[in-house]
Amino acid sequence: MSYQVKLKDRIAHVEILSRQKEQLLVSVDGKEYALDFVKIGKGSYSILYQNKSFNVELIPINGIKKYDVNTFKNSFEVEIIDAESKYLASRKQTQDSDDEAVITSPIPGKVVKLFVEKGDTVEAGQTVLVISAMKMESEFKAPKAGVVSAVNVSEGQSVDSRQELVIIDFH
Amino acid sequence: MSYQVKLKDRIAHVEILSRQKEQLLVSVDGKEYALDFVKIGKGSYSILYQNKSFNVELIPINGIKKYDVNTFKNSFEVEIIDAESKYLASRKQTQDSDDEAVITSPIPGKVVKLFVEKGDTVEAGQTVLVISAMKMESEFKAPKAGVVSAVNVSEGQSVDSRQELVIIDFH
Amino acid sequence: MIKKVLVANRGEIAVRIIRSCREMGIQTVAVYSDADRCALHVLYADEAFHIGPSPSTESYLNIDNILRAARQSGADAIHPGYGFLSENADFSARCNDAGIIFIGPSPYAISTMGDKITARKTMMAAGVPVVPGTEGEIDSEEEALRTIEEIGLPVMIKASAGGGGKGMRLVKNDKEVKSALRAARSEARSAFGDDAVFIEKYIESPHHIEYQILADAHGNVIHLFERECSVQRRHQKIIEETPSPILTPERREQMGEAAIAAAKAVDYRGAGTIEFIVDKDLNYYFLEMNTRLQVEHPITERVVGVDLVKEQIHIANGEPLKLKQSELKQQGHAIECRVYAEDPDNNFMPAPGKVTHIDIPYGVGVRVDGSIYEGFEIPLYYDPLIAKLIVWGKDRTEALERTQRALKEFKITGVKNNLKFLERIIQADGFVQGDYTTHFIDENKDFLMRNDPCDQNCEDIVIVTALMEYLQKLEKASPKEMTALKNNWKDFTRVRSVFRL
Amino acid sequence: MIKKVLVANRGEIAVRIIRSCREMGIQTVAVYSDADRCALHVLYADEAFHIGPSPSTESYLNIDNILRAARQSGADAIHPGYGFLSENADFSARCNDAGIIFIGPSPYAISTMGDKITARKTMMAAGVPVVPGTEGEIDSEEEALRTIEEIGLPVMIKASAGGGGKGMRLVKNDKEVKSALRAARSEARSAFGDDAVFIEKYIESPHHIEYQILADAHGNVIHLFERECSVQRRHQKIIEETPSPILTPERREQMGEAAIAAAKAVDYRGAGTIEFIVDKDLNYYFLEMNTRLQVEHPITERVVGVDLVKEQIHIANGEPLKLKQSELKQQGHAIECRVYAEDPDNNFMPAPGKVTHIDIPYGVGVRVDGSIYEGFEIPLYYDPLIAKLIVWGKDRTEALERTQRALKEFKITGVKNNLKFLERIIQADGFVQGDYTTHFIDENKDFLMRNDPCDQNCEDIVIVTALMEYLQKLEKASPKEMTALKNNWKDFTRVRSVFRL
Repeated sequence: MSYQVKLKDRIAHVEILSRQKEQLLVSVDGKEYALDFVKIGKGSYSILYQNKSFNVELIPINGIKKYDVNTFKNSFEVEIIDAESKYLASRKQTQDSDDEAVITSPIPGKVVKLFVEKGDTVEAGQTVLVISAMKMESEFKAPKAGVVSAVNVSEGQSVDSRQELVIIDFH
Repeated sequence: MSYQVKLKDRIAHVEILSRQKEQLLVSVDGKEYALDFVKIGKGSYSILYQNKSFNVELIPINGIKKYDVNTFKNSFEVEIIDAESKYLASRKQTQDSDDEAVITSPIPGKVVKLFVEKGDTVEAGQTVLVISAMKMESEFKAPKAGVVSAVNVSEGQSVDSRQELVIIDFH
Repeated sequence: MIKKVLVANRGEIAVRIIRSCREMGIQTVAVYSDADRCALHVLYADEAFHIGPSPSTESYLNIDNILRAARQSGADAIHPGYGFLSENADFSARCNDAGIIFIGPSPYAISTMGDKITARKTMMAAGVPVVPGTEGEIDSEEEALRTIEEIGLPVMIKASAGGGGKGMRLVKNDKEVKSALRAARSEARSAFGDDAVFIEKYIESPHHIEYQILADAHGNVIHLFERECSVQRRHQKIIEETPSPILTPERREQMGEAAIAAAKAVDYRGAGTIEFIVDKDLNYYFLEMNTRLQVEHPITERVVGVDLVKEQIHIANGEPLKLKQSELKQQGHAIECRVYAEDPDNNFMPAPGKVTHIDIPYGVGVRVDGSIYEGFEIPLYYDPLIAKLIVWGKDRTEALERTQRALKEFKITGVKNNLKFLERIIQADGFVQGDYTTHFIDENKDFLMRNDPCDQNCEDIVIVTALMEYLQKLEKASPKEMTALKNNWKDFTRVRSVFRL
Repeated sequence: MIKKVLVANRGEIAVRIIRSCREMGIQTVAVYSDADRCALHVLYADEAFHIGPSPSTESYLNIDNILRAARQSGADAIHPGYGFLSENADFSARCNDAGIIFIGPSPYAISTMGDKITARKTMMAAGVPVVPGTEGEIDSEEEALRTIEEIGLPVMIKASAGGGGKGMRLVKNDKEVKSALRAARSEARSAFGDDAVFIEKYIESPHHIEYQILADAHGNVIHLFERECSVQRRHQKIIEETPSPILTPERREQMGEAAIAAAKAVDYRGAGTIEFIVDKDLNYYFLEMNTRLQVEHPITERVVGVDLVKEQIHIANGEPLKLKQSELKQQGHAIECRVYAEDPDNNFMPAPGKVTHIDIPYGVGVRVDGSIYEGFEIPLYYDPLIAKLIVWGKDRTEALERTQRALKEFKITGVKNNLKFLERIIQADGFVQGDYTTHFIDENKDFLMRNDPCDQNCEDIVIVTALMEYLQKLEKASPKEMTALKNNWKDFTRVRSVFRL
């Protein structure tokens, strides 16, 4: 069976050819890899490839399909492309634009200012809310003109990273 | 509801009087404790009692009733006494002696020598098997005379701590 | 003799102070806000007292609550750490009034050094070089113009009560003087409620070099050499080292004497730091004095072989200094890297959150001071400094090589951090050559923001590993979780784009 | 110049060697047995090669497999660490034959020092004091009796090829001589296939003090002072410190010169250790030479300010020593505690198993070298040494206080370990006073086996916490697990007693 995995702009086709205990034979975009592949802890792997030692650590992002991945030298975001992702991607391609924008914060913080209510019309670039964390304030702006269809937070509220804060509808 | 907890030779009677978030009110053998009680990780707790800071770590032993417990200064084995334990204890008291001895190793290791088979008669003090770990060999002996009723391991086999190795029947 | 110390702080410095107290057999009391019930300093201290809600104004800056905790616990001394109340003259005075030893200088020393104009005047009187400029605050625009004519452009207009770059204006040509002066005053008024400003010569390629001093209650003052702190981003230090790669032995000694003179001028007692600005010709000028322990104090501890927190406590006990200036030496080279919970790839946005995994570097020459543990939720209310890596080498080359090694071993997952950014600083030419000013970060932005290359093998292995983890999780997912996954999918049928800053 | 090093070892020393290689920009190759696929040295090295099944005779002692891995990886040098093949003259020779640099001394130096009688003769010829006794091996019982008459009782009869206490007999009175001689020979024959024995004066209250030396290929030999290693249990060192609390400056220098003479006598090259036995009057006698890095080398690194692994590599590269004897100094005091996976409460039985949690001590003056991580399964095939705590203080008092602090912070759960036992050693009167011999552990057994008291509050809190954990687990237990619990109960209806050693 073949899988698709996305790393940065690359979508790799991966096939698992065989697995016997630690010995894993896979092909990535046609290139074969014989790996000595061992899980050594939660989300933590040791891989020997041609006797080179690689340590890979994965932290799941919202579910099981996306991971922050750390190696000795690099950090990546990797996504497994399954039927759902493909469907979404295909829908996205057939449309001219997105239906809506979901404003999220990449970090946890506290909403110190909220400038919109549900139903408000916003301009592109208009500041929608301000989040404060560790004594630094960050403004969040509307990417395009639209109408606020949902406001899920209030001033003074603590929010998680990637939590949906405000949704702006473009239609 | 009242519980019984065993620590060394002491059996303490514990009653949980109330719990509101971190604030835990309990009585141990009649002495009341108002504790600020927080779980900070797997089996790891921070407790403030009269502003004294206690850190307690628990490692379960074979199930959920027995724990190795570490504090800043001490280590204990603690056991929760429930109906099952009480029943066993009462049965034990009404009998003159145990029915059988189960020989276990307190540490993981490798069986380097096995001197008995099922059905063998053994004398008190007779060496039953030898376990080796980290280049040190330990002899395991029969506590009383009896008949070997089960041998669950063979020479060269690796064994876990507390695994039942040999059972000797005294009747 | 101090028997019980309340540490009026949090984070790595609170833990660090408790460590030295414990080594001295002194009992320790932690204080904590709502957000810090599970913080390491609370777990690590002998006792812990709650002092208020999460915002620091209501807890770590709340003098009444802290003094109440001190009384309740029976602490006979308070260590303020750095930040928070450490340079608050009122707090020092309130401790004295309450009969509790404040482990730090007198209110007089704090307030004299806390006001930039007063400090400047005091230093000039003591013969410590200051940046050429006005002696006191500016009374008129004419005076400003006269001063500028004297010292020459460019100049910096600074708020007397200032800090953090507020109320500061750089003037490069004559025409800008008046408008810059007005802007600085108005900004100073709204930021600090005080529009006093003064003018200083602007040093073009400055080094930030500071001196550690110790002063006892018997008039003995010594310096423990310098720390080079020029690697800064927005006035926040990132990497410090000692010895400074640019100082000569003669200049080192001169500046040390100036630092001692500065401390003596305010009858200083305790540990303090004299910050100098140094130009490319090694002219040095007093910048300010930090009347407390510095974040970067461990590199001095390492090369001089001293425990500064213990020295602070001995001094607070009234004991005379045992260290003699003539016996002190810098042994080898030490570097400190500050690990921040921030995202260098996203404009250094702070990144609170839950730490899921930590790999701490060990082994020869490595010290780590930190305040996080696996499962700890870094609160969003406080400073993003979560750990300090202090590395020693027999010389600067070995210290650099070892710092690289240690940074590569250091892994913190769950929260974004600047470990890779630190690694790139250590690799940057200017840093390796020891030839850098406070403009270093800006001047090397391109190099510092670059990611290490990952060849195809490395990428492919990452891809395979993520897939294997996914497949294993898919297999283990319970029916309930599968439903959740499906519902998730339904949510997605309306196309959304998720915007981040 | 060495570019790639294969580390023919495992555990903390393999990781420690890789660290220094990495700092020098040298590529590293790990080797591993079946049991060690997930060991830290494999994860940490650039490359890793499998060299055989778990028993060390089939892997870490398998010269052919190790040389094959060296060839395959293109390593130009092999570092043997300590133990395993590090003092195997044949291995050193085989490396030379294969054109691979052996980071250690020549086969000649290893074999000369490896045989006790040859070493003894060589030392006597070089003027290094040896314990009074026979010059070579004993040929007859008459010779034995004559020797004993010369040096006086008590004496020790030792196997020439001996080690680990085998083939050793203490003789306290005349009547025992003959039978002891026969027993020692027969034991030596069956243990080492060689019944050669010799006789030495028995030192009643000995100190075990060793000297670190470095020798380059150009005839330069220096010593890096002593390590006091008298805290031993069954000939296994537990705690070491430097400087030794009993040496005078004069004796320190004399012994250093003797150590250099010993190394020169075998044309030594690399890092080595001369072990001396020292009596209560500070008479010192050569005991043996360890022709490799020692477990306790980090305390020397700390007080002298040197990285011994790097020095080994420089020497192997043919570079002359940069360190000069006259410039070396002991700065402050360092103590090493060896953390073993063993159960002090159960006759020090070794305790392999899975590490569930580790709290490592950090902060000022603390270094940790280790090989375990959370989730790691300590294999049952190898030495129980899992970590070393190395603590520095400006003097012995501070080093002791800091060691106590660090040991209290140090927690390893999941496997039994000797951390509490180490803490009690540090607290024992004899140790605190620096007045201890190799009999220290035996003489202080009662104190060392004592547990810290736990008052009623402490006990009660432990009880409550265990109960709360139990109740939480009970609540979360799935129906399947509940069935298992019940079945377990059924098993128990037949009364059993579980015997442990």
